[in-house]
Order: sequence, then structure tokens, then C-alpha cells
Amino acid sequence: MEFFELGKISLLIGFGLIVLGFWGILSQKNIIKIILSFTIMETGVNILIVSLGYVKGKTAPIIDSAVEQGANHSVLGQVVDPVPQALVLTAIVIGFGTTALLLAYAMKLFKAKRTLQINNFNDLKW
Amino acid sequence: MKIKNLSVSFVIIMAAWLLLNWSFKAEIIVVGLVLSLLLSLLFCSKCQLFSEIKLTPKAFFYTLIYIFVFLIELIKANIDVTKRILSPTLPINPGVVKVETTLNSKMARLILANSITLTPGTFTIEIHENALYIHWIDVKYSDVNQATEILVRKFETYLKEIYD
Amino acid sequence: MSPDIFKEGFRMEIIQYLGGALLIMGSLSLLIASIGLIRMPDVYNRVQTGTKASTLGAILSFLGIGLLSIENWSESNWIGRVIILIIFIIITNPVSSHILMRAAYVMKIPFTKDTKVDKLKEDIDNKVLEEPKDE
Amino acid sequence: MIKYLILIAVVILLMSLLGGLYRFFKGPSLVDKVVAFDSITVNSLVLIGVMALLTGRAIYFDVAIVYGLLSFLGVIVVARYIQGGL
Amino acid sequence: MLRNLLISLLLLSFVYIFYNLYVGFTPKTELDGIAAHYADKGAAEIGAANLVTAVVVTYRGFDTLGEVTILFLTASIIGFFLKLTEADENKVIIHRGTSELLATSSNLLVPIIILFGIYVFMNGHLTPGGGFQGGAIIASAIALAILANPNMHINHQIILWVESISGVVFVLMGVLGILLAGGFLDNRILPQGQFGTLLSAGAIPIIYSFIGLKVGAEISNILEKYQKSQKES
Amino acid sequence: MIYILIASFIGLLSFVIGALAIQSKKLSVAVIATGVVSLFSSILFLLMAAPDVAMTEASIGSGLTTLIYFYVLNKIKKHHA
Repeated sequence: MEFFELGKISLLIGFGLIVLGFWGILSQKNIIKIILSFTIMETGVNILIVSLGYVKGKTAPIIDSAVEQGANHSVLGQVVDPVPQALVLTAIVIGFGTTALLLAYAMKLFKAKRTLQINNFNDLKW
Repeated sequence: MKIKNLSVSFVIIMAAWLLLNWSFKAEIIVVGLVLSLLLSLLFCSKCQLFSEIKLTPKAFFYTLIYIFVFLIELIKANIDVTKRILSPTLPINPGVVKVETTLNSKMARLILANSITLTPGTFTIEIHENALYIHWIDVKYSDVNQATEILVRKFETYLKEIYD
Repeated sequence: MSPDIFKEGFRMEIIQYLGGALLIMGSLSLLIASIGLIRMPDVYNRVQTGTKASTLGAILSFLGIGLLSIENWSESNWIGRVIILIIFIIITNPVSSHILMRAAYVMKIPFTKDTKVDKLKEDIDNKVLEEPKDE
Repeated sequence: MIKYLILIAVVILLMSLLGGLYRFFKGPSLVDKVVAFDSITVNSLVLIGVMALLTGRAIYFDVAIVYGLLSFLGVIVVARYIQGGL
Repeated sequence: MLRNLLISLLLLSFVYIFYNLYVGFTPKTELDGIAAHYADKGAAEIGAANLVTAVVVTYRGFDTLGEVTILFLTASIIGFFLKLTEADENKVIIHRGTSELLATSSNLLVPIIILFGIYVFMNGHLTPGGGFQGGAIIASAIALAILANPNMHINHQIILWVESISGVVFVLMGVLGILLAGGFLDNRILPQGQFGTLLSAGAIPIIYSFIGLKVGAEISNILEKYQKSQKES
Repeated sequence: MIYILIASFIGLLSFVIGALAIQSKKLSVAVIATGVVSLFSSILFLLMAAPDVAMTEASIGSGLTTLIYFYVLNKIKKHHA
């Protein structure tokens, strides 16, 4: 029963998506494809962080009548860790910003050289 | 006309707010009234979606009948689709036919097109003035009038009573 | 030991079994939609079968979920959200499939060989209407 | 008993997800892939509903509404892209 | 050839590191440290039912300020980058209009989607969601309206005003927190109200509403910039 | 039990679709596949009891990002033609 646990499985999925995205970044030649691989890698990192905060058998950190409450609405021992979720929430929004920025740069690069193959951008190479 | 459009959209937005919150406390109702007034003034004054709707008891009665007819057609459509998919020979005979409608209200045309899409074997591809082009999975009549008779009439009679 | 219809628990149980049956029927309908997606010969027929079966499947499944959660109705808002979701699916699913079908027609994806009539093409050829293309 | 019914429903849903995936890989044209995307989304929508049922939290339905809305937007964007609009 | 070899070596080393991390990982069985404090006392201190909202808005308020700033900077840089020239700006493209069904259904749906976005950010302390999600939903409603009626023109001035006023109010609420209560973005400048109702949790509904309006305005600004860049030759 | 079934199935599917996204020749297919990976990850977040994150991923990570990608692809397509 050691392997079949939700926390471990999602950790594995996160690692797998990171490796997949890294492979895409290294092996692809098209700039848009590289940005796409970046997005996939970001998704993997988010899954990883959230799975670190998961506690087995506990429910979402939102208090309503479905959660047992102690004195003064205390839910200690009922919910998962809220801090990684807050971090990932910030990370996704900032990830959207960086993706939009990268795509704007890609559009400008395309306008300058009329191509998206990364081999053609060798102005700073020596 | 304008008043009717605004009031109907106001009621719809308010109903959506109450369904989302599902509580009738004073604060929720006050916030909902303000929001639905604002949104209906901002977004629904230009598009005349509901200006042709009739607000009589008869129209309400026909709405209920329409929903009933529509549900029966939806279930019939699924039995039909299931039979076609699961039979080993795949009995299809598709084609694009043209039908005509006499409805003018935009909302009624949307409802008509969606109903045709969800009924047995027919699907709206294109709508242009009063002609609808329909992809029919089992073409029986390729003539305009006969196809109109069999596909459109059953909905149009009820929609005529509700809109214009 | 005969089950008493007027007992609260028994009625609850009946409603729960009804909900379970609706859920199973809905998911079977979704399965039929995906089989249709696999078997049909061209795009137009795939969109047809997919839309009809998956719309009814989603509606039935959500009705089943709403009935299965009947014990919790008094505590939080199950029923309102289920109704909103069902209305949303009924409005959006046919429209999005219609737009897709139109896009397929613009791409000039060929019909399957069995197709008998194509009035839309005839009318475009006769200049009754222009080609459905956005610019 | 109810739990087994839900388990059967989940297994059927996952199988139909596979059907959509087959069309997503195989589809000769872009429109086929988008149709498969639509079908995958509807299946996952029902999956989210089942998960809300299993945990007993009505708040998960909010996520389902957002999911359905964004899938509608996605399909329309791709269709407009094909027709040369946007 | 050498390149492929290097890539596979790098990936293999990654896999090795991840394997070691995976083997050494033991899932948590209970909360500890600061998370236990949040779960135990958070509801009583802040008054918000959604603990994630409590962390995002109040306990880690500075992070949210940074996030909003980054989004604002992104919007400005994209606006600077995709700036059109005078000739492109005045170019008029007349779209032929889309399918009638799409136009009608989007007219029907857009107000309801915006209402749903407002619901998400006003109920950020009770249900999942909050300012960022609500803002994204509002922006996607505006994107749907643009997609359905390509000839529609958006009033730029309103978006700019909404964005600036919301930003100013957001920072002002934070500073009021320093003056009247414990620290920056402290929500206890208003009474906590009854737990679990719409008007509770102090200032959180107000703060999150303004964050939502600001995020919605910024993201629709970004989308509109991208849409306008299609005009460029 | 049901959770583990769903999680492992969704994880496998997201690997397969991610590989398709990176390998495919057409850019539009790759963008749609990335959107599907994002949607699946949103289901995973829901399984891990994080509805806030799931909602953010569904609305921002999947919806708006795909929209921006298609704006860029449309621009590029116009220039190539």
C-alpha cells in the first residue's frame, strides 16, 4: 500500500511533467513550441507544490457545514495545508503574465526575421 | 418595448443570482438588485433580445408545453442515435437540406436552431435570413416544403405563440 | 419486516437508487457518444452523434448527482448550482457544435460518399448566399 | 451499494474519455480534434460532479461551472481561427 | 548527434535526482508549524471561511501586492511592445460578422457570465475563488463578446479608469490597515460580522472586489492589445 | 480507491497528451493539446483538495493562455499565406 497513495502518485505526475517539459525545451527548434514546453513544465511544478501540501484523507480548507468544526471554528486535523495552495495560486497568475510576455517577444522576433526557427537567430553568437 | 426588454433581462439576471446564492437574506437580495439593475442597463439595452416576447398567461402555458415537447424529442433523438451507432451496418444516409422559417425574433430563432440541433438526426449548419441549412443524417425529403413540414412545424407553432 | 413507504429513511433510499440509475444512464450515454465519435465516417456525422448523446448524458448525470446528494440539500446549495449547470449546458453545447460544423464546412472537409444532397453548396453556386466565412 | 454504482459510473466515464482520446490522436483534420476536445471536456465535467458527490462538498460545482464556460470559449476560439476571423 | 547525447544525459541526471527525492518522500499525516496555526486559529482571527483567502489576502498580503504589481507591469510592457503605428491605428477593418446564433447566444450569456465573475469574487471568503479567478472570468466574458461581434469597439477610457481607481483603493485599504489595525492589509478595520455570511470577514469582500476589478481590467487590456495587433501589417 | 483510479488514469493520459503536444508537427494541435493537459491538471488539483487552485488553473492556465496562443498563431498564419 506504500506506492498507491494519492500524494505519491501526484508527486510522480509532477516530476514526469517537469521532465517532459524540459525535454521539449531542449529538443524543439520552433520558438512557439519552446514556450509551450515551458507552460507544460510550469503545470508540473504547480502539481508538485500542491502535492507536498496534501494530507491523506483530509478535505479542502474551506469551512462550511460539511466540515466538522471544533470550538471557535477550529478545523485542526480536518483540512489540508492552505499555504502551498496560496503559493500556487500566485504562481499560476504570474505564469500567465510571463507567457503573455514571451509570446509578445516571439511576435516581435517573427516580425523582425519572418521565421520562428531558433537556428536563424544567431546575431549574438560568436 | 424597451421597458419590456430591460425588465425581462433584469428578472433573468436576478434569478441567476438567487440560484447561485440560494438564500433569501436581506443583504443578498439588496446586492442582487443593485447588480442586476447595473448589468441589465449596461449590457441588455442595446441588444433587443426580449423585446418581442409576450407576457400573457397563454404564452406562459405554451412555454410549459414547449419544454415538454422538447424533452420528448431529446429522448427520442438519443434512442435514434443509439440505434444507429450500435447497429453493425451503420445505417446512415446523410445530406444537407434547406428549410424555411417565418420567425423574426432573434431569440426565437436561437431557440429554434438549438431545438433542431437536439432533435433526431438533424443539425443546423448555417442560418441566413429565413433559410436554415440542415445536415440530416437520414434524408427522407430533399424538397424545401416537405422538409420544412416535417422538421420545423412541430416547434414553430409553439414558438409563434410565445414570441411575436 | 416489510419496508414502510412512509418511513423517512426508506424514501431517501428509493430516491438515492433512482439517482444512481440516472447517473449510470448518463454515463452510458456519454460512452455511446464516444463510440459514435470513433465509428462515424466523416466530421459532420461525428459532430451530430457526439453533441446529442453527450448533451443528454451530461443532463442525466447531473440530475443523478443532484438526487444522490439529497441528504445534504439542507446544508449547502446543491440544487441551485445543478440547475445553473444544466441550463448552461443546454444553451452552449448546441451553439459550440454549430460553430464547429460551420468551420468544418469553411475548411471544405469532404462529406462521406453516401451523401445524397447538398443544398448549401447549390445555393452558394447559385449566388443565393455568400460563403459562410468570417473576415 | 450506492458506492459500487458510483464506481461503475466512474469506470464508464474513464472509458469514454479513452474514446475521445482516440479521436484526438487519430482525427485527420483539426475539426475532428476539436470535437474530441469538446467530448473530453464534457466527460471531465461529469467527473468533477462525481468527485463533488464523493467528498460531499457542494462548492466543487463552482469549479465545474468555470470549466464548462472556458471550454465553450476554447471551442469558439478555435472555430474562429479556422474561419480566418479573430 | 552529440547534442542528442547531451540532452539525454541531462534528462537522465534529472530523472536520477527526482528518483532520489521520490524515494525519500513521506507524505504528511498531520499539519505542523504555521499551517497548524492557520487551521486552528485562522477562522477566529480573520473571520473568513476560506482559509486560502485568509492566507492570500491578509496573512501574506504583501505577496498579493507584488502579484498585482507584476501583472500591471506585464500589461504595460505588452502595451509598449505591441504599440501600433499611426497608420495601423487608423486602419479600419470591416468584419463581415459571425454566425447569427453565436451573436445572439453571446448577447444572452455575457451578462450572466459577468454576474458569475462578480459572484466568485464577492464570495471569495466563503467559496473557492476570489479576485484573480473572478477577474479572469470577467475578462473571458469580454473576450467572448469581442469574438462574437468583431466590429464591437471597447471604451478604453472606462477600462483605464476602473484599473487605476481599483489599484488606488486597494493600496489605500492596506495603508488603513496599518493605521487602524495590526498591519498592512489587515482586514479588521471593519467589524467581522457573523461567520459564514456574505458581509463578514471584515474588509476581505471589499479588498477582493477591487482586486477582481483590477485584474479583470488588466487582463482584458492585454487581450485587447493582442486583438488589435492583428491589424498590423 | 476511486481517487487513486482517477488520479493514475488522468496522470497517464496527461503524459500521453503532453508528449503529443511536444511532438506534433502542427502548432495549432500542439496548443490544443497543452490546453487539455492543463484541464487534466485541474482535475488533479481537485483530487488533492485544492478547489481554489483548480479554478485558477481552469480559468487562467487553460482558457486565457490558449486564447493568447491563438491570437499569435493567427498573426503568423496571416504572414505565411
